[in-house]
Amino acid sequence: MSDFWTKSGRAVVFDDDDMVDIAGATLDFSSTDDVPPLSSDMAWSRAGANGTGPGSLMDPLEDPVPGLGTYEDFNTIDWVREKSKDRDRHREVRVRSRRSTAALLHSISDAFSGWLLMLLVGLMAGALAGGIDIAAHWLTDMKEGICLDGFWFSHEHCCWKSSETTFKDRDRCPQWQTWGELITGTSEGAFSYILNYLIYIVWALFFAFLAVTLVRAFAPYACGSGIPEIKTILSGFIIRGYLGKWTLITKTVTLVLAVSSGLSLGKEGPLVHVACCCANILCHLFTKYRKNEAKRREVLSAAAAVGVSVAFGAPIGGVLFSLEEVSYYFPLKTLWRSFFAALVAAFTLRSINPFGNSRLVLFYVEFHAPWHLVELVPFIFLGIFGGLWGALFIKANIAWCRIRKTTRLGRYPIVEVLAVTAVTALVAYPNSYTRMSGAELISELFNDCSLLDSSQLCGYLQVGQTGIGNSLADRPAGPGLFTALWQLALALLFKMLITVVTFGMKVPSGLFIPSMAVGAIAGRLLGVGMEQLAYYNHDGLIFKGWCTPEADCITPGLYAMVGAAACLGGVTRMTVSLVVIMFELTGGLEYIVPLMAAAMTSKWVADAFGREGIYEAHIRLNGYPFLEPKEEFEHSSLAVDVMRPRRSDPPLAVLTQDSMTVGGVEALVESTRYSGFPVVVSQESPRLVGFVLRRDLLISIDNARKRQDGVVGASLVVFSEHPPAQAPDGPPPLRLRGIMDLSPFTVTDHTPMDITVDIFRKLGLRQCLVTHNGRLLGIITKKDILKHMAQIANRDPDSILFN
Amino acid sequence: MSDFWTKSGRAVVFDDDDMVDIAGATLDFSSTDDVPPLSSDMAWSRAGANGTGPGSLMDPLEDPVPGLGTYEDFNTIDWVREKSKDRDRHREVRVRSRRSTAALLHSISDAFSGWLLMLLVGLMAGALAGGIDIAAHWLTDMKEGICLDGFWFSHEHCCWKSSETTFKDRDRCPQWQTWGELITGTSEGAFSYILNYLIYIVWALFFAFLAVTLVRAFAPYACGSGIPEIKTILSGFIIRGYLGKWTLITKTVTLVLAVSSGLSLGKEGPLVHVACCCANILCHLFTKYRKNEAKRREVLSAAAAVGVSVAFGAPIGGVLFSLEEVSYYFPLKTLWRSFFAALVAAFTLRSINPFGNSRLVLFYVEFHAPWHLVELVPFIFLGIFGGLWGALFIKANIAWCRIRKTTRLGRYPIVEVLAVTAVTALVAYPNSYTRMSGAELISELFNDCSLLDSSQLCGYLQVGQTGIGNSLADRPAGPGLFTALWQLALALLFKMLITVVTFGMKVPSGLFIPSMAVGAIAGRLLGVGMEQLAYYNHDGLIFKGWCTPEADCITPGLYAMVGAAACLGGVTRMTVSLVVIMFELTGGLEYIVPLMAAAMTSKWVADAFGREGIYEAHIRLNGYPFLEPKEEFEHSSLAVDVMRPRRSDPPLAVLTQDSMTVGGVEALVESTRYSGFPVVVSQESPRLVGFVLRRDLLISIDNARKRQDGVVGASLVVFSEHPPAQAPDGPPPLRLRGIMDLSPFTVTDHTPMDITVDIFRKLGLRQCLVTHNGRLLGIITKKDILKHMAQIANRDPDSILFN
Amino acid sequence: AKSFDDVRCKCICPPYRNISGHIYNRNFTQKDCNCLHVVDPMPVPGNDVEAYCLLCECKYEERSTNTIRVTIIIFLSVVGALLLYMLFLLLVDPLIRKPDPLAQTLHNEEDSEDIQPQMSGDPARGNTVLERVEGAQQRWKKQVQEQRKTVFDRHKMLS
Amino acid sequence: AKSFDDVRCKCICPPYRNISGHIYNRNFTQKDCNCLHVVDPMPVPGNDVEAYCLLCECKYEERSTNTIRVTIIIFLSVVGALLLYMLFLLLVDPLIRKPDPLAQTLHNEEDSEDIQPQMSGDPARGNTVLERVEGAQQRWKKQVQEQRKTVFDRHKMLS
Repeated sequence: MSDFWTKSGRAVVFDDDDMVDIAGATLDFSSTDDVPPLSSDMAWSRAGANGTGPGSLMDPLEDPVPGLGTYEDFNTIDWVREKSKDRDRHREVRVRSRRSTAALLHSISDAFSGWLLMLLVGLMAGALAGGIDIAAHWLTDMKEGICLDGFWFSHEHCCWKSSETTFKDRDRCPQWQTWGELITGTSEGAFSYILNYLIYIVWALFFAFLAVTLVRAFAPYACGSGIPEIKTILSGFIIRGYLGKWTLITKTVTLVLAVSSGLSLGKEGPLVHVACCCANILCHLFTKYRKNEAKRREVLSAAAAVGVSVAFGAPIGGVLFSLEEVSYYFPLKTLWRSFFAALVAAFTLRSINPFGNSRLVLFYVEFHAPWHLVELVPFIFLGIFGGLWGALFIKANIAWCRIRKTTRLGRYPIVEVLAVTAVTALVAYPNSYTRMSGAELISELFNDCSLLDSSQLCGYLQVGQTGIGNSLADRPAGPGLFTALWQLALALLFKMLITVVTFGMKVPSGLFIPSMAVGAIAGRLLGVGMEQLAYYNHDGLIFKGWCTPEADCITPGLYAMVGAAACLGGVTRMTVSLVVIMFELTGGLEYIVPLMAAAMTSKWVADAFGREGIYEAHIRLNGYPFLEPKEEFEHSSLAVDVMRPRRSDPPLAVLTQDSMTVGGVEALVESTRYSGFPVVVSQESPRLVGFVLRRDLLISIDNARKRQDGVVGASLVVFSEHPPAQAPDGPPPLRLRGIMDLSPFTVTDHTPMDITVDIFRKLGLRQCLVTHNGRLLGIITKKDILKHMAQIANRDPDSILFN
Repeated sequence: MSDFWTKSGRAVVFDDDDMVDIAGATLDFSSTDDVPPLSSDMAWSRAGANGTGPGSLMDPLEDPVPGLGTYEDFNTIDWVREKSKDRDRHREVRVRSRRSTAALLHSISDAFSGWLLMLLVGLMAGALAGGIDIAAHWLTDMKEGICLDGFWFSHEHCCWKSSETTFKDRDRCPQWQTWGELITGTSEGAFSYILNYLIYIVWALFFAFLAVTLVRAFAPYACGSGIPEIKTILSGFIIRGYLGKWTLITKTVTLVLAVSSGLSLGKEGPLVHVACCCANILCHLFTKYRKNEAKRREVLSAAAAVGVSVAFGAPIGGVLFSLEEVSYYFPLKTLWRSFFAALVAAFTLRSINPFGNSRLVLFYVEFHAPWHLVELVPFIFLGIFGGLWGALFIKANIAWCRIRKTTRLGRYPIVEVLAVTAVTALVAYPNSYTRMSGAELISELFNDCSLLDSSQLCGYLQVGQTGIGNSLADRPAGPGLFTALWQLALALLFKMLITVVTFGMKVPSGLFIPSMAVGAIAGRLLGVGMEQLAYYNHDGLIFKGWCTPEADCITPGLYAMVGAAACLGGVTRMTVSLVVIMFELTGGLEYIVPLMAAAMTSKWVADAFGREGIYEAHIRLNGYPFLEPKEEFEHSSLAVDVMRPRRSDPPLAVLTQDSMTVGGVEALVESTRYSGFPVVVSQESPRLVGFVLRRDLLISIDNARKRQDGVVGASLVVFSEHPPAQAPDGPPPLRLRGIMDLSPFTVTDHTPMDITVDIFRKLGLRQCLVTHNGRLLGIITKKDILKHMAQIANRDPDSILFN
Repeated sequence: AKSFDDVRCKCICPPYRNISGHIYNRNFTQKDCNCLHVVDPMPVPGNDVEAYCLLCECKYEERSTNTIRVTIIIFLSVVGALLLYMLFLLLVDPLIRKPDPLAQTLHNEEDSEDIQPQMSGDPARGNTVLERVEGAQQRWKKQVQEQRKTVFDRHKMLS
Repeated sequence: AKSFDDVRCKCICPPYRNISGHIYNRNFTQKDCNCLHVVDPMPVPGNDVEAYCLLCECKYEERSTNTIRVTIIIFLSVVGALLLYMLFLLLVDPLIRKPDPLAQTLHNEEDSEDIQPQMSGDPARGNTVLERVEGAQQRWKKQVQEQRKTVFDRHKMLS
């Protein structure tokens, strides 16, 4: 069962909440120690969970021992046990609240602590997202030049007040000086260009180096996108420190650096990680959430929604993303709270107003151009492109990550980051569409060409018209547009290639923006193509009737948007949440059908090549113990085929309820590496009594040996309610019924595995015992199931690394 | 366990899919008969479900018997069994698809049948909703007059092309004649008024009479809102005929009649029922869904989303409503499909364009007026009002329904409907705000008073201004507005009272519109009040700074909207879905915060008076077996406290695996009314082997007696794998292992009930066996749990009527 | 494709100075649906036209009279058919079926639930189309009666 | 409350007839932010003003320079602090801690995982604030090393 990580079975538990504060010597240091303090909460909760009921909350004989009911690092929690603990706690609070006013107040504050926590998470995540936006903007522009009005202004903010911008060069103003201009004094000439080019590369390398060094020095867990790990954590896995404050600080800072270095990565995925870190840290303020892993995961689910909410300015989309993609256990209460937190975060971000235009996202657009039913054909083509690209990207990226993981390449993470950055900067600078940041590129591509725009992408020929208002007819492409198209095609190629090697490097890196950029470029290219086709074939078969010369019949920006959705869908396999996010980005219900057509096609096409999205693929690559809730288990095996021990194995290691000595138990525990042991009536009659966790057993015996008089190796260990009659001169028995789980889950040997898998998923079990006609046969753990599933899929079952 | 409904244990199964068609003699009549046909699907699915695996799909000895695996009316399905059946079916289709091309095509069509079904549901429900909208509009206006251009035009459509409308009386045109006008020739004068009044009442009574008679004659199940029953059905209950085609036809027709009669009811709830009927009927076209109760419920979940989508023109809101309010089991696949179906339905409805303005709902609004943070105070007041009203309404309505249920009033449903209609019509006609339909009233109240409006509610005094555009400053109220306010206040009072007695009458009746109307009136009153306060106190403390004389600082329409959300929230306790529905109705993210503040306050206030919404209250009133998924079970009882037999009861009726005769089994079955029996090793060693359903047992024995030679009363009934050695001259044993569930769910006696309830809810169990140290102790059914919960809440446990 | 009755361009012009509000309703195409085209006898002098037109709101709307007519006719025929069938069941049916023993049992099956299946099962097994329809109708009638008893008489459900 | 730097009214006027496009950026209040006020040397004659202004788009925008400045300064100081601390840990810390036997074990705890707890548990139990901080820092360093080994060396996670 647990053959990899139980090695450190008795090691120190490094909690991720070392609340170190010099001024706060009163702070609760002890909770981070190896022996957690004895809290009265835990006392009764253990007792309650074992079914003695609130009437006898404290059994004097079963003095609860600290450390019971906690988990080791890289282990999976038992949802049932945690939820039951929380219900016991809640019950106790309620019972106490009838006794005194203080307890009543406590119970009220307890009830509202969830909402307060959500409020705090929303505020903190929103503020951090705003800060990241501002800093990343500034630092990105830093690569090109500096503002003379104040070094803290980004290019856009530098020229914000300038009245010297012109219609054609609307982002140029005298306050903003490129490095070349500053040094040579002129913005023209090859020398200035080369100087700018060099300084751009140097800054990019410097930022990337800083990012990877800081990650390596302070929080290695801060690298990557974080979504695969968060999915696994939400499904019950424990990775201590993954959501700690060092991770938060490092990820926030290095995210800004990584984005600014011009690498082909986005900040959206890491923002989810950042929001989850905030939630986890804030959880420590509330006992209810600090002490309970299940409750904490509810908060983390909501935090994931918050992350997407601030990343895209889409609160509803964020909640659906959390529901569809990230969360494992998502009760309805969490839905409502997530929504609240997502809104609070969005409003915090709006009040910070990082872009100075009261938009939450750079690439927010407001379209109202209509679309025609015939256009669904190109949209579906975009869907196919997105699906193909998604599938290919996943395969290529996983292959590359596997190389990184297994070959020597993985030994030089810093060199790798620097090399990729150097290539990116070198190639990206000459092409203006790769030089600008991903979000800016998307914003440019989404933009509809109104009369007010002067970008290269809007370089249409004026066909002698005095159009009033924004209703522009389609126009023939001009030379500016042709240049732009060439550049876009090159940018597409470059982005497609470089993203494969970028995602998975040891810096914080999100995938949303690069995927969307690829799709947006492809979509824009197709859109302009369609537009020109329509312009030159007004009377062609398909355009007749809806493309009159005066009417604006094709909107290239819409194609870019659909393409972005398709590629994002192909990579992540999001569906509803994707459509809703895009809907919130555009604010128009009328584009739901094109978006849905593209997202659906993309998902189907991509699924034909491999059913898993990029996050599931990374989860599998890393061998996390994640039981995919979306896929059905379809094989017809039975519980008896999956359970341990197998036919050739030695019999199951069990404890008997009243016939083993302390020495015997210790010998059994030492000689095996299982993380828990079933307790049966006797070896002859293996009828199940309960289940004891290895950790609890060890702690209890250690504790008893230290504290309880007379417990020696020959003492009986008694799990039954009444100890058996014994010789009066023998050592007193060690009663351990208190640590035994009296309600272990059982299935019969004939239970089909599809049902068993369903039980594991729905109830969040860690292990389940298998019986036949009431006799204990074996045990199935989550890892066994994952191994079995890997075997069915012809994968290496040993790729599942964790419990 | 089952003491009420198993009386008809051997009665005919009336399927709700009697596909009677005179022309279609080829249609599948047999499937509606009491002895369903032997389908090969069922054959292997039974075998597979019992764990013999696909290797031995057909055990020749265990010839599957028709009728096995079906359910009786008013019983609860076993989700685990149904889902397992479907997975077996799917596996079989997949295995077969490798063998031939035809089977491959079949497997592909099988995979896409879900999407096709969704498309059909969307189209049908959208079309029906459009028809209902048009017909209800026409029939409502019929009470007042008739169109001379064509009797099929409603008032609005009659005047649609008229160029003789004036700015003040924009809905009057010569083509439309009130009855009084038509008869007396003039629209003025008391006589014409009284004539109109009388004819209005007569029509109202006629429509109401027609509605209640048709319901009584053709489909009594068509009455009410249907949402409580659909919730129960989705949780696994079976009510045959509730979603049949007669119900569909009757509900559609009588819904139009009921709405048109002017009663204080809406069409939104019944539309959900209508959509579910469509889905259920369309399910019969696909084997995958016809044969499997669990799969069918997935489709019904999506159909509920479709219903709300067409009722409010809010696809996302509909999906969230289905997720939050209605559904029990909602896998992610369903989320995506629901969304698709909801969109298809919305687009179908839009293409029908029932209102002629490309809006899906009458009361769609497009606001862009800003709101100020201070306004949250009145919004929260509206939330409190909504919560109070919701709680009061639920209490009053339930009390009234209880009276109807228990006293003599219930014997005169037709008279009751007529009486309420008469009172409604009599009181409603004089007041123009009660005379108009609920949706129109809401539309009028939501409407912002721009310069273009001339309704009474916009009767402000002109304060010499030449405003350009729509930015209207606040203005003092004029006499028209004062009249309107008085009328609104009276209308509020009337609506609040009459809705209590209307909801629950024996006509189709929804609650959304009346609740929203109450809230909208209250909100509008408060909004106008605030507006006037602001007008007369521009420099007052709170208005200073944001209410300059020129600026438009208070929007009464927004208050109406917030009030509507608050009241709807108070009554139904919807949260996220409510906010999203309102958001889609207005299309502006900026009002999410006011709406959420109101909805949250309303829910909290209402929850303080009673935790259940109107639908849960009705479910409880009717004693349906519904295990609320939202509420936590908080009592600390154990499984042993809930299970049957109780201490004083006779021991559990069990079968033994190989020692009972056919006669003994029959005697046991006849003498008890339990719907299933556990099978144990022997009476002395009650270790659990499996579980047999009463229905399956009866059918099998009957069948064996008919077909199998030599099965007599003295034959052994054998559930074990190998029959025991027997005297060679004895009758051959009856082997029934095939009908036994080899993987019954078990919990130990010490399992806390909160965990047990969780298992029941999450896995959708019907019963669960209780063991102690491997020995069978008792059984817990869903009904036992509900009774236990009723007992804890100090309610009568016998109020739970069904299994 | 749109008939004359199915499109309109409606302009609402609010009161302006001393001109009262007015509603203009014309049959223009979407392209021409603007204030300058629709407001034909322009009530203001030339230099005020723009200001006046800024206040007006013009909307192009479509509807389908055919859909409306067909819907209403379908609705009326369904209601009519249901009414006729109801009358048939109430008045004519009992007269025809008097001698049928089945009808008898149908009316007091409260105490004969267990015998019912065997009895009502048989007519449904008929061979001709007519017999099958007959059987289905009988089953349906029984089902509705059952429902009526549950909902209207016993108040077990839906109350 | 808004400083001079924090509001702008920006009008973008596209090319019109023979006038090229122009961007106007003024410091007006929201109320005055319209074409007539902002476009000051009106490039067209009086009767063309309305048509020209219809094409222009004026937006009132706000920002907070203070937020920007504070954010950038915080960001820079955090990066600076982290860099300094990293240098400290890299260069200075090993020099100070040379004699400490604990540092030794920390560097090769690969083979002494089971002894570790007892050893590192003690300094954390110190009484003075300094000792406690010391202990916490030691624990944190060990934790980071563990993470580094998992992520960077063994590639067990996050790859």
